[in-house]
Amino acid sequence: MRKTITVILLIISVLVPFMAFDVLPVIGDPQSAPNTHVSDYYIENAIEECNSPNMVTAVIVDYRAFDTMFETTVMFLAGLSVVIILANKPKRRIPAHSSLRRMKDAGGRPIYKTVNKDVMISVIEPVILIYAIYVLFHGEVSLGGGFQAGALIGMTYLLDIMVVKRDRPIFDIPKARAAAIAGFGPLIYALTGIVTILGGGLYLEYNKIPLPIHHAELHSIGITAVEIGVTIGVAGTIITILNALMERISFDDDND
Amino acid sequence: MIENIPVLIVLLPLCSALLCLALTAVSRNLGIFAVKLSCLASFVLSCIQLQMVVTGGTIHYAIGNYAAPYGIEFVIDSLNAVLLVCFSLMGFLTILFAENFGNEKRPMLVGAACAETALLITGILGMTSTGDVFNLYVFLEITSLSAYCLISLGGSRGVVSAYRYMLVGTVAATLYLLGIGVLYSVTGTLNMGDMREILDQGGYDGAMLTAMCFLIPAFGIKMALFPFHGWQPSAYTHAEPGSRPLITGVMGKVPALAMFRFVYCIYGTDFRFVRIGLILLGIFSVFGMLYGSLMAMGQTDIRKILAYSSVAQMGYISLGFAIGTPIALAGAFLHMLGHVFMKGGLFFCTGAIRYKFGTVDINEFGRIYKKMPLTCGLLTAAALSMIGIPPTAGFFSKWYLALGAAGQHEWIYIIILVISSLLNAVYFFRLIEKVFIRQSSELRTRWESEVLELPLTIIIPVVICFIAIFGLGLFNVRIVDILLMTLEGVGL
Amino acid sequence: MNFMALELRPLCAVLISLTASGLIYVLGEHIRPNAREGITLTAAVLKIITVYSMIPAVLAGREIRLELFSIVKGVSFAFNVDPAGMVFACVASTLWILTSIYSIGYMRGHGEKNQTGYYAAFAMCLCATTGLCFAANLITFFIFFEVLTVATYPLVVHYRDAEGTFSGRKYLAYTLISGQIFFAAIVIVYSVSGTMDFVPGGFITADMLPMPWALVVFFMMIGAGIVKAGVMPLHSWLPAAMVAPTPVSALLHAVAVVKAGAFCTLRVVLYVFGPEMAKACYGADILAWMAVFTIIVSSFVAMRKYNLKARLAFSTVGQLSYIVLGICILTPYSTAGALYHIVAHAFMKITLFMAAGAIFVTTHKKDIREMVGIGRRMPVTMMAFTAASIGIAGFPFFVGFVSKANIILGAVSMGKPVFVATLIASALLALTYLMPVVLIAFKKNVDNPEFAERGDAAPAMLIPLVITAVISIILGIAPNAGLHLFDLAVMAGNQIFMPLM
Amino acid sequence: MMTMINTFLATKGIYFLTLVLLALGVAGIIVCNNYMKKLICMNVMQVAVIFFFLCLGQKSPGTIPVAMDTAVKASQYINPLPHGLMLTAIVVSLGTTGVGLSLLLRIREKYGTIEEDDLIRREDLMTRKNKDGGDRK
Repeated sequence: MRKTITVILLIISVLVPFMAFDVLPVIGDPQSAPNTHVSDYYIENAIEECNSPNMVTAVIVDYRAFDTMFETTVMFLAGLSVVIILANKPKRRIPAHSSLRRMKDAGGRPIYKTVNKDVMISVIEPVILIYAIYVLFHGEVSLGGGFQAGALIGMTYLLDIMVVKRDRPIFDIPKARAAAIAGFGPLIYALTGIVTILGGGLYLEYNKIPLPIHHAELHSIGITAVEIGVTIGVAGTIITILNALMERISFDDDND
Repeated sequence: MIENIPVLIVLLPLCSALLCLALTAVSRNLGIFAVKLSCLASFVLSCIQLQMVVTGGTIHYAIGNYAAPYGIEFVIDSLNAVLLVCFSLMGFLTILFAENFGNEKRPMLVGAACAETALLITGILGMTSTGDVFNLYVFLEITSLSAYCLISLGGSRGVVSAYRYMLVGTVAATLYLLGIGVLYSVTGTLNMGDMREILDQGGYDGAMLTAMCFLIPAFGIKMALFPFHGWQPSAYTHAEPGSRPLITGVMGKVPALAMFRFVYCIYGTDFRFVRIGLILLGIFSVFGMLYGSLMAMGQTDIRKILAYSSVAQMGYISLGFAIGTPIALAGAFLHMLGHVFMKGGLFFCTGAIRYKFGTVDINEFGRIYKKMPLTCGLLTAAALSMIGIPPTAGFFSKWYLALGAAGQHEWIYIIILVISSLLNAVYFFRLIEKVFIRQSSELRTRWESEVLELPLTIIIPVVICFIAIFGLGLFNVRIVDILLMTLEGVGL
Repeated sequence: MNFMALELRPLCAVLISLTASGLIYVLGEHIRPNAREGITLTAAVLKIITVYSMIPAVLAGREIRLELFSIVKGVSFAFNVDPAGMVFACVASTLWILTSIYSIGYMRGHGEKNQTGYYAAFAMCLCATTGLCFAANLITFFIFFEVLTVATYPLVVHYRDAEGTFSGRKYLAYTLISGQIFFAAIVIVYSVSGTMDFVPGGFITADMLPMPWALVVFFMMIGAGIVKAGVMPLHSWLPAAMVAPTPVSALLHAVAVVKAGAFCTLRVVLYVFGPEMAKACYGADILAWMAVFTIIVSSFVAMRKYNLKARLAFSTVGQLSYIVLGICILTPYSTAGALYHIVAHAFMKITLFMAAGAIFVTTHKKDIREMVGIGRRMPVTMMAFTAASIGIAGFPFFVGFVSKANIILGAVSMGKPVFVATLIASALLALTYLMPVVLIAFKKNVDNPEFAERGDAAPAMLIPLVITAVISIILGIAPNAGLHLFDLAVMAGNQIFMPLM
Repeated sequence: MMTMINTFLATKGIYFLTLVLLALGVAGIIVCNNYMKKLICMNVMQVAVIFFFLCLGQKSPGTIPVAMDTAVKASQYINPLPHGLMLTAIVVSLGTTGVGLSLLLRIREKYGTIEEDDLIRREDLMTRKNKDGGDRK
């Protein structure tokens, strides 16, 4: 039954798109519809309108900033969901398979003794953090942006909990708290939009931010504000998910 | 300020959801209170917006003040203005209702669940208002992710059904993305109105057909249309009781609206293969209506009965799309509005009965009407509306559907409508029989009060749903007139 | 201002019962039974006043029309008080008050449970009945028709036992299926004609619906009516519904439900299709022959039933077919006769049922064979029963005569000897199944100790049934007494056939 | 023939690859018995769509869309829009995967397995047990 469905589906999913090959544009064709209609506008006006040489950044946080706001919300939502889903533990558990029974519920976070704690905390982590901040503020002009910065900060936390024992954390954030903090990221983003509304513009219309400077600068300020929001959201979410998972997972090599 | 209403409707639940956890950490009820307040405000704003749309015509709201194809645009025509009012009202009622089902001992968890519900509302409202196909995808994902989480809250069965729903739902979202990718590759735009203009120039039939092959299963899965409904019964059954009215009542409707947008607003009725698509949709709906009702007859768990009946009711909605005349489309949307309150209302009743007696097995429902007359009143009204007894909302939507089918000489659809209502009657009268006629069973009351049968936060949704079912029925012409303002232009 | 108040009367008549029903459902369990029944009686009196106050206007030839709001696109929720509707409304509202008084006696005498639900559903039924009397178009009519279907259901299953549940299901199966088919037919009629307003003489023409389809749609529409009216072979829910308490049977048989079916037939045949179209598509003929079949067969079935209520039920099946037959003969006389038979049968049959109920409450007897000599214990009840039985048979100076004579007159004028013969034969058959009851009751030389001493039914039951018996005699002697119901029926008949003459 | 295939591969071959990837993902979701594998297949599918979109953004003489100087010509840079969109899609798929993993964790804790047929058997077992418990009461 299953096999038959699969074969049919496979045939359909390979054959049906074949008729689409006629209509899809040739790869790299500069005259194809996606490469001309809207994209030309973005490429030619990004610097002038958004004061951002990085056109992808301009698209993400200015032209289509609304998408990105909800994208950050999706991050927050995922973190929150993980917390909620893992909040309940089954009371009565059906005995596992013999193959699974060997894994014990050790509890507590694994500690990797192979990593040098001193080097990690004093050298590597500050570098990563500074790099994250650089990526955050430089996203507007070159490659980078809030997501990457948030991910870097999250990685710092990951390194941190890998080297430090459980009872002596350097920065330990409970998962619910972390989720609450992650919520502030998209909130900053949303509030930026509210500020532009209060300034008399439409939602996320950065040049209506009520500050007495040139409109190109206002775009930079707006972009930076939302990037900070994204960073907080992503970092918070990563920390949340890590915390939530770490409480539950017992790694196989725990006892080695 | 007034011109920002379209975006504020979506933003208010979002902001409250983002703040909810932090506020709950400050004080245990503050977060829920903020969410309630924002949902109420969003409902009020959508009422004002409806008034604006009716008097002033379609609202185009360009976010960031970037004109249509370059930025993201909210398009509020009379159709989604009405739906927004309905959805935001249901969202508010569900938030009120959900507060009774949290775990008292874990306030943070209650706050988190509340935030999830608020995000679900955000996603639903956003999907309804947006005029950008990719923005629709983002909102679709917000809706789905929060729904996965809320379904998984309903115990271990809920976790399994949430996982299954997640797999299928992600396939649907991916197919949707692929469909809009194909459309984007030939038009180069993501804006719905702009896409329509470019596609109208002709010569894109192949791409449109390919995209349709991806989009119909995508929306079909999301709205639980008949052959794609596999995930739905267990997910609806095991969802978290507090937010279940929203999940069952509203969540399936929004993809249906999106499907309408694609078929009628983007493709348009000039599309060469539109007939094939509509006939296919008609076949799905007809079999869905029969299958859903037949499956519902065999169940004893009230949640399962209602879940399968949803499969049938989604068939009514897509039947309206398949007929395609403005009057039938109006019928489909009227049914959508009515079904929000019917199915939501029935799940409010289920939740209320569960709250009071802790049972969901209809064989134990012996004469509970003596103890909860209001709830049983709503149960009866909603059941009658499902069958299509006048003067409830269900009758009038069926009327418009049948009238549209008669106008297109699709007699088979009328026959199916009649058969389906009779099948509905079989299991809904069985339910009514259990509630009113069966010997009283010995149920332990979990909640006692001298004055009220239930807490006020349960009674308010129950009463409002009751009023809405009859109000939508008796005053349907006003709503249909508003709907037709948009539908006249797009129907067959 | 005064004008407005006049125009709103049909709506008031509907709303009074609706309000009463709502009040009883919500308050019923919290107030004393006396207060609860007070609501019913007050509403009944108010309703009678409202309905009667419209008679002079209708008699004067004015039609009271009230358009409220659009109920579906293009059609308004409208009331139109015409003579035909007026006749039925008068009967229903008059009998409501009598049945209410009787119910109080019966329900208390019998110690019934679930009385709140009973009174609420009863008021709801009356609301629906009045609504469908005054409905000005098909959709308004259908709304009240379906409300009546649903509101009757709790009454049929009143006892909440297995038998009641079964007959409830049977009732729903018959009425809902026919109702849904009616719905589909209304949709078709509206989509071909673009109107739904009842017009005396009909609004469907041959070019809207070509011949085979006209017959199909005719029977789709008429189906709902003849199921409720119990025309064979669609009658079997009616005897099954006998399990309900007697006042409910009285409501079903005399006041509302089966009459609503007959009235639906009237509206469909004469106000939607019209005499010409009904004749042209052979619908009227087929229906008339079904009615003839029902009249004869039901009489024979009734003879074999020894449960008094069952016998009366089959009598109803037969009598309702008189009305259907009268409508399908398609003459002004027979139409007037059919309408007047609604009145006649209502008063006679309610007397019979009330008597049967009174016997049951007082002596707990259901079977006719156990009632030997009961006339001695309950003389007044049985006298009323006798009077009504003779009336059913159609003796002169009883109300049944007036209606049957008119139907026969119509049949004669159309030259249908079979119908005339059927009507006369059925009168004799009615005697053969109702007279034995009377004869057994008053049998001399029997010394049944149970019935030795006199002990008639409680006044609350006795008074209504005496009143209905007296009314049925008065109306037989002077058909126009009081409310001018016969004039109204004749007016309705003339209205319909006027354009043809 | 060969030239046809060559042209096809040169102009549209990459679409074919992405669609094969997509089909593999769908097939995997249906065929695999293990829920973890299903989740992986789901990711494969999402990646396929991301490839598809990025293909649309390709432009022959273009370079990465970061402006080198102030005078910009549209033909110089590749289309930035699909990249922006796919960033969103990636984040969404990440979120979905996270939720999926945590759901899997719960499933394994409760049922002790993530094999589908095993799970269905266990669910049936639970239902029967609940029913028996109900009867005994």
